[in-house]
Amino acid sequence: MTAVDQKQLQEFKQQAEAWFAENTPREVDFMLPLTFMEVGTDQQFEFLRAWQNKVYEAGYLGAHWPKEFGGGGLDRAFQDVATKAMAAERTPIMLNAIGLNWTGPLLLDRGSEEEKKKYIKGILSAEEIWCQGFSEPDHGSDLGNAQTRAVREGDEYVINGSKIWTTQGNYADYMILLARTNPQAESKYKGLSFFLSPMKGQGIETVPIRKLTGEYGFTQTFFDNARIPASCLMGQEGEGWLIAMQTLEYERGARSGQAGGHVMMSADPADILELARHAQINGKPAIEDPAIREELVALMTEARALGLNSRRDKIQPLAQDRPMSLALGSKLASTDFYQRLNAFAIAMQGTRAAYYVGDPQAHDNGVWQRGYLNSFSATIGGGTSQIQRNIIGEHVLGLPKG
Amino acid sequence: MTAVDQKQLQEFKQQAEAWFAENTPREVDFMLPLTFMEVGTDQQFEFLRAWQNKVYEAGYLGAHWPKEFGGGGLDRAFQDVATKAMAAERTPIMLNAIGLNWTGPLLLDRGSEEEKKKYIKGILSAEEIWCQGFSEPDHGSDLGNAQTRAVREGDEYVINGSKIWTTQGNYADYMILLARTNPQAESKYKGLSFFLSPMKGQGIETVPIRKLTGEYGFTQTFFDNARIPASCLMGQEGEGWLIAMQTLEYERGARSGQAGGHVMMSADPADILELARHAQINGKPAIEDPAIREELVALMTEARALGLNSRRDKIQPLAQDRPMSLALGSKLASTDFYQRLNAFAIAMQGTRAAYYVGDPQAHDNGVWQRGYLNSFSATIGGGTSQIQRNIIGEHVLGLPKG
Amino acid sequence: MSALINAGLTPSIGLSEEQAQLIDIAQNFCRDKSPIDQVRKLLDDDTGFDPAVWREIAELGWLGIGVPEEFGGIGLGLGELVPIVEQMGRHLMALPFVSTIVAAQAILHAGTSQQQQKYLPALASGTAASLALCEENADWDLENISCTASQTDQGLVLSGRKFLVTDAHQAELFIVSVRYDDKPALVIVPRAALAEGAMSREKIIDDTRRSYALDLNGVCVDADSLMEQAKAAETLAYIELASSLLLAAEMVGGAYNVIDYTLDYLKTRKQFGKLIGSYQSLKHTMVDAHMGYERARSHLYSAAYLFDQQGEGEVAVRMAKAEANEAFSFAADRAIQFHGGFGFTYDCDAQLYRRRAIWCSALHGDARYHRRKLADLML
Amino acid sequence: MSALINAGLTPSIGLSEEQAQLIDIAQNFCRDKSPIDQVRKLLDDDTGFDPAVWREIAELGWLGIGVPEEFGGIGLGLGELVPIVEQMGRHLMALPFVSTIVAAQAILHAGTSQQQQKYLPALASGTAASLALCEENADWDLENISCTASQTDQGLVLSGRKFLVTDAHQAELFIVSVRYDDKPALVIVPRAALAEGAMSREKIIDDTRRSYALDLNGVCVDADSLMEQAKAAETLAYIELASSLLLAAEMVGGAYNVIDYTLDYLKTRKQFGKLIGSYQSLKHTMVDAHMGYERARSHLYSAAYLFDQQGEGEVAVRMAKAEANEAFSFAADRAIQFHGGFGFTYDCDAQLYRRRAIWCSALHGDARYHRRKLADLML
Repeated sequence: MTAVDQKQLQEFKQQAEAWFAENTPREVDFMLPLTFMEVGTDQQFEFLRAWQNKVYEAGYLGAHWPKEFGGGGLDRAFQDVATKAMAAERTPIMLNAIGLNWTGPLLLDRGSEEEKKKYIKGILSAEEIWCQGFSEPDHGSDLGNAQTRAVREGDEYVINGSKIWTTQGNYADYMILLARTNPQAESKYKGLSFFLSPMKGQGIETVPIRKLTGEYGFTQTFFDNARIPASCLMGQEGEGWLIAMQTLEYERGARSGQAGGHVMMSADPADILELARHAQINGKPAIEDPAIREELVALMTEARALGLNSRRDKIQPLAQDRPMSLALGSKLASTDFYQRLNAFAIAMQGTRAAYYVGDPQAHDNGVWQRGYLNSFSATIGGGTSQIQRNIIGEHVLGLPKG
Repeated sequence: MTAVDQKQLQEFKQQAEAWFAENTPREVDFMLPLTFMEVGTDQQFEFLRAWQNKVYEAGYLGAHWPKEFGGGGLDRAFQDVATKAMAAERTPIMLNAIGLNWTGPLLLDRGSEEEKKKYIKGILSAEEIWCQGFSEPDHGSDLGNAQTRAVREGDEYVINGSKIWTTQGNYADYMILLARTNPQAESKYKGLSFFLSPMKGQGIETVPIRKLTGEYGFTQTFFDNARIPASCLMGQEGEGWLIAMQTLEYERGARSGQAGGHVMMSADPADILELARHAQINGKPAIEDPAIREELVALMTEARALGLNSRRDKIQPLAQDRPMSLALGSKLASTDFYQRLNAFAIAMQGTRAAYYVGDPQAHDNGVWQRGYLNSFSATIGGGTSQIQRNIIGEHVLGLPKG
Repeated sequence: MSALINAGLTPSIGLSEEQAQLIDIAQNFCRDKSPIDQVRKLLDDDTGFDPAVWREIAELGWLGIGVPEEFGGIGLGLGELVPIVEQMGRHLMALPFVSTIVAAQAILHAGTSQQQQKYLPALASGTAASLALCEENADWDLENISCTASQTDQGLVLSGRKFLVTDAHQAELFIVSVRYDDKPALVIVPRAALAEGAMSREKIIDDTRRSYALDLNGVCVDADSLMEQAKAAETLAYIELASSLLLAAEMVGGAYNVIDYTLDYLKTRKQFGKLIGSYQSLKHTMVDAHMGYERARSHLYSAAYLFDQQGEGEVAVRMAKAEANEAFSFAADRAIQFHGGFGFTYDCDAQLYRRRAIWCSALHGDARYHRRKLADLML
Repeated sequence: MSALINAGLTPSIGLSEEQAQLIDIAQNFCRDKSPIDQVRKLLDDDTGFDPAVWREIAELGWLGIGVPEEFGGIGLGLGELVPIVEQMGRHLMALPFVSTIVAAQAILHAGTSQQQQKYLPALASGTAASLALCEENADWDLENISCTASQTDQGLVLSGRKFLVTDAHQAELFIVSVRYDDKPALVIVPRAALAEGAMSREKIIDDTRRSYALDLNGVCVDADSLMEQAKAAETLAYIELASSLLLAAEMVGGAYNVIDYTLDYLKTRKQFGKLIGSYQSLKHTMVDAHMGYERARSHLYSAAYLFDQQGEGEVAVRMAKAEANEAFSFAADRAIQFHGGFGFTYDCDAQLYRRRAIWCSALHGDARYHRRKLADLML
């Protein structure tokens, strides 16, 4: 790719900003999911599918992905300015999160020509929704121990077992699936294989999981002699662990967010300041309380550090002492921060902290209460905060395994 | 023992209060140790030895211990009111802490008639100072792994090895010593024996340890073919671990403090309030700062809980859900609290936080800075706070061992 | 060595024989009547509690413990109720118990003798009541009132809206705070005086509870429904402390059980081949939660013991509420986390406790609020 | 999924080529010149540093980095010095470096052109200086001054006492804050103007440092020693920010090394048959300390980058100082604890860092102080 034409980029930026300013839906009369893990109703799903499609058609999603598969074929810088424009407008999220952030990058890196042709465009247009099948009910944090079986029979694999925490499982067309093809392999890791598995078919059933918020968004997926074409196998048998780990890597570092758009609305310090201005404590706006002011500043300082950390990670002389530190630390830091931010927001509401989504007395329609409860999906999912600390302790600080 | 004569007790209480009001030394022109672990100079040692002796002679120490061995032969209630009177006057500490709180109770429980006759009076009068030899340099928290050897040769044991954290080791006349008599025992615990070992003799050397405060108070004790009479063995060979554990138990629960007096001066909320009144932050007394007021109250609330916990532990219906919880938790709770209390006190001093003991600008002559540094002796010694949490997690909450 | 920290403070705690007995009785009663599947069944119930259990409680005489004998009660102090509410909290019970108790105490404090004779015997024997105190201002200061009452020819006419009126659907009468002659006042409003549709159920964070907004506009009650206005401010202060004490009891109970519930999981769930309770990151945090619980419980029983004492009682209650808020919140927050993926489901009980902790902290003051009050009392 | 937290904030950070080079150079220099046995040897030394090292630093030109070329310096911003001070902090160096740098900047800000010509070339090339700002009031507000200066026939006569004047024994000149005409003013006091015995060494918590109380009574300097009074308040504000930035750099460096030092211990020390670093209670706490360090370091380099920018610079510096205070204090506190019995000895280096963290927090504001200022700037 040639050097970026700055003038062209500038024009693209202005177009994108104008487009999002004009097209971002306002005044939606139901609660929009703040993250891709909170799509609980058909109404929410259809709305977000249409929105992603619209953004894609306008050229602001997948702008950096290859043209021949449905992308825009532009430099990464173009997608980044579009992504920023979305964030600045606080648009609804991109629905097809697993497809955009996991499956897509994986296919572009190691998929066959055929696979790319088959899947990339549907991911971008949200015509084909993807979900993820790594975790299992009895081995939440221990992916390597996955027990779902895939047995080769002729041109098919027969799948048996169960996956949990399948985001949008009930809507998904495909799943990236980690399954055990060889229970006798020399290590538990080498017995695993990776599939691009269809979700609509006999023997595949999804059961919605009710979240602690009272809402839905995840399913448990049951495979009961489900048959999928052998061509769904990605790479070779036994490479499943490797590919899964590569997939998880797309969450972080320089490669993250390459498809563009945001899949989580995050609390902006501006939101909590706004709450602090209108929430009353002891008859006065919370923001006038000296102790609350101090905590607000501490949270804003921490929020800024999250952004600074990821920028510093790209400045090599400032990131060399402990390689991988900032990248591996970002999940722990941001998920933990978000949990505390929501908890603090609740604590600013006086007696109105007692309300929940749907009550007219709830501040911001209960978004903080629900956000706090939902925040556990991030401190638990994708490796709990406790496991994150093990990883950082061992891989960044070099401490011995327990 | 018969029921306590309340009138007699009341009289004793008044006498004690009057005596301590009159006899408590004021205006000492050197810094008095706040705990028995901070006796760093001969001047401090001699002063405290004389003070303990004076309290004992007046009948306010060991009042509950048997008369035939030098105690007062009174009901425990008498000693308790005397102890309280001392605390209320904030008298200097009792010097012979190991003797009063570990050796003495142990001898009374399982010592021979001869041992009691020989040692108890000297413990109370401070004529014979005791130290403790459990920890070793390479096995700080792992007492069961003690490697100091004791080999029986005729009427003597020959001791070789080294003990660390010997409080007042350079002053002590005797040590309660945990040593290995049988390295081939079926378990490491069964190879240990317990000795009442003289400290003054050939082959025993103490080297002062400089504490992080810059002061002294502990020694490392080296045994180099030291010979002690075989009669120094307490109980039987192989009972060392059992006796040591029994000894450690005297620290807590209903049996604690039976000899009387305090061996640590503890920060009283009154002290930190006084500091908050005269320390300035941003040109105003710290106590006028709303955030500091909140933290002060939180600390006072926590301080009160420490006292309430130990009282509640004696009210059976309020202490039955998780037996041993309050007793086993008290060391962790109080040492951790004391550390935070001192750290907070430092944080109230503005630029004067930068001073240390001996500077005229240091608040309270640097007692908070020194107290903070010294507080680690309690969060590390006698089982670190981390080990305390293991103990409580496993023995109180029933969680599995790691 | 045992440090003599605060030997000089002589903090007070004690337990009456009645309380000691009540602990056992209440423990058995609440465990039997409120197993978790019953709690979950009631989540979708309109009233949120079992009327049969309420009748049994009335028959046990618990509602009359704090009511003088002349009004059909037993005449003990409010502290005696702490063991009961603590056990109710352990088992996530949601009954109009506390609201009825506190309403009775309010009438005892500021009711006319006619009002006392009319209402107290009923409240002591099973008639439920509630308090309508909170307003849109979200203020914990109960004297910050904008609802009003004024005398007219028809009687006392009320206006404004009240919020977070718990168990309003069951209450036969309401203690309502208003401004009257531009000063705080308390009015007894019988259920019958409410217009149709005056009560609307609220969406609250605690799914076990029922709470209502109350529209006072158009409510007209007898002129003698006003409680003694000279005692209104003092009674509002009393209501705050009594409610705080009993909320602290509920939270301390909740903290115990959510810790217990989590310990069970940590002792049976394996990850990476080991029981997860053997990992220090979970074990030590559970110890911290447990220590916080023990601290809060000590303050709770100190507050129960000192409740009736001027000054000392207020200090003790505020400390108990502050500590209970924090202990329960921390324990329940970690309970969700430590249940891992299951903790994120509605099926895991951790969320029920966590939601309740938010509810209990939101009512009558969070830790910061009480510490501020304590600072003024103590510093 | 990567959350786009604060995508809108666009926090700024960057590194100049000079800074990047300085990181490597300073890293090697400080490691070579300040091994721990050298640090410990200097603990008992009167001056607390090696004059040969000071001369080398002068020769490297570091003292002139922030001084304009016309005065013999290089004329870069103060942020360029951050990598140097960070590395000095890692290796517990104690030199009159920061005091000399900040004194020069003060003269650059408010000195008359005569003063600038007289002093800046010297300060850029190895003459040490210090600032005498703190008073008995312990206040971080540098405008709270009770020392005075007044013009007399003999010249400018000073009165009062100053405290925490670092490296006074080495300083050839002092920037002294006083009240003059009842307004804040800055005076340049040459060492020679001090009376005998005017300096007395203080007992401070940081054993690596030297600090002095300064008796100004009887000090009389030339009338033209007064700096431009119109710029005094603004210069005091500048001094606070410049000092805070460099203290933050020192603390971030200290935090890194105390963590590193502790990690070494945790990787080699065994208890109960296992390396203690494998226990989660230590491992996870070290991770928290490390994450705090990373946060503080990001803020530090953001502050270095934004330092000269009006408004933004102040926000960034105050955030950096607040975060560095907390990160360093926490890391060093836990370092003592995790070294167990050895941590309680003077021989363990953890205490050297812990004492320094207290020192650095005590100067120019703790976290709360800076957050208060930030609240006023941001909310």
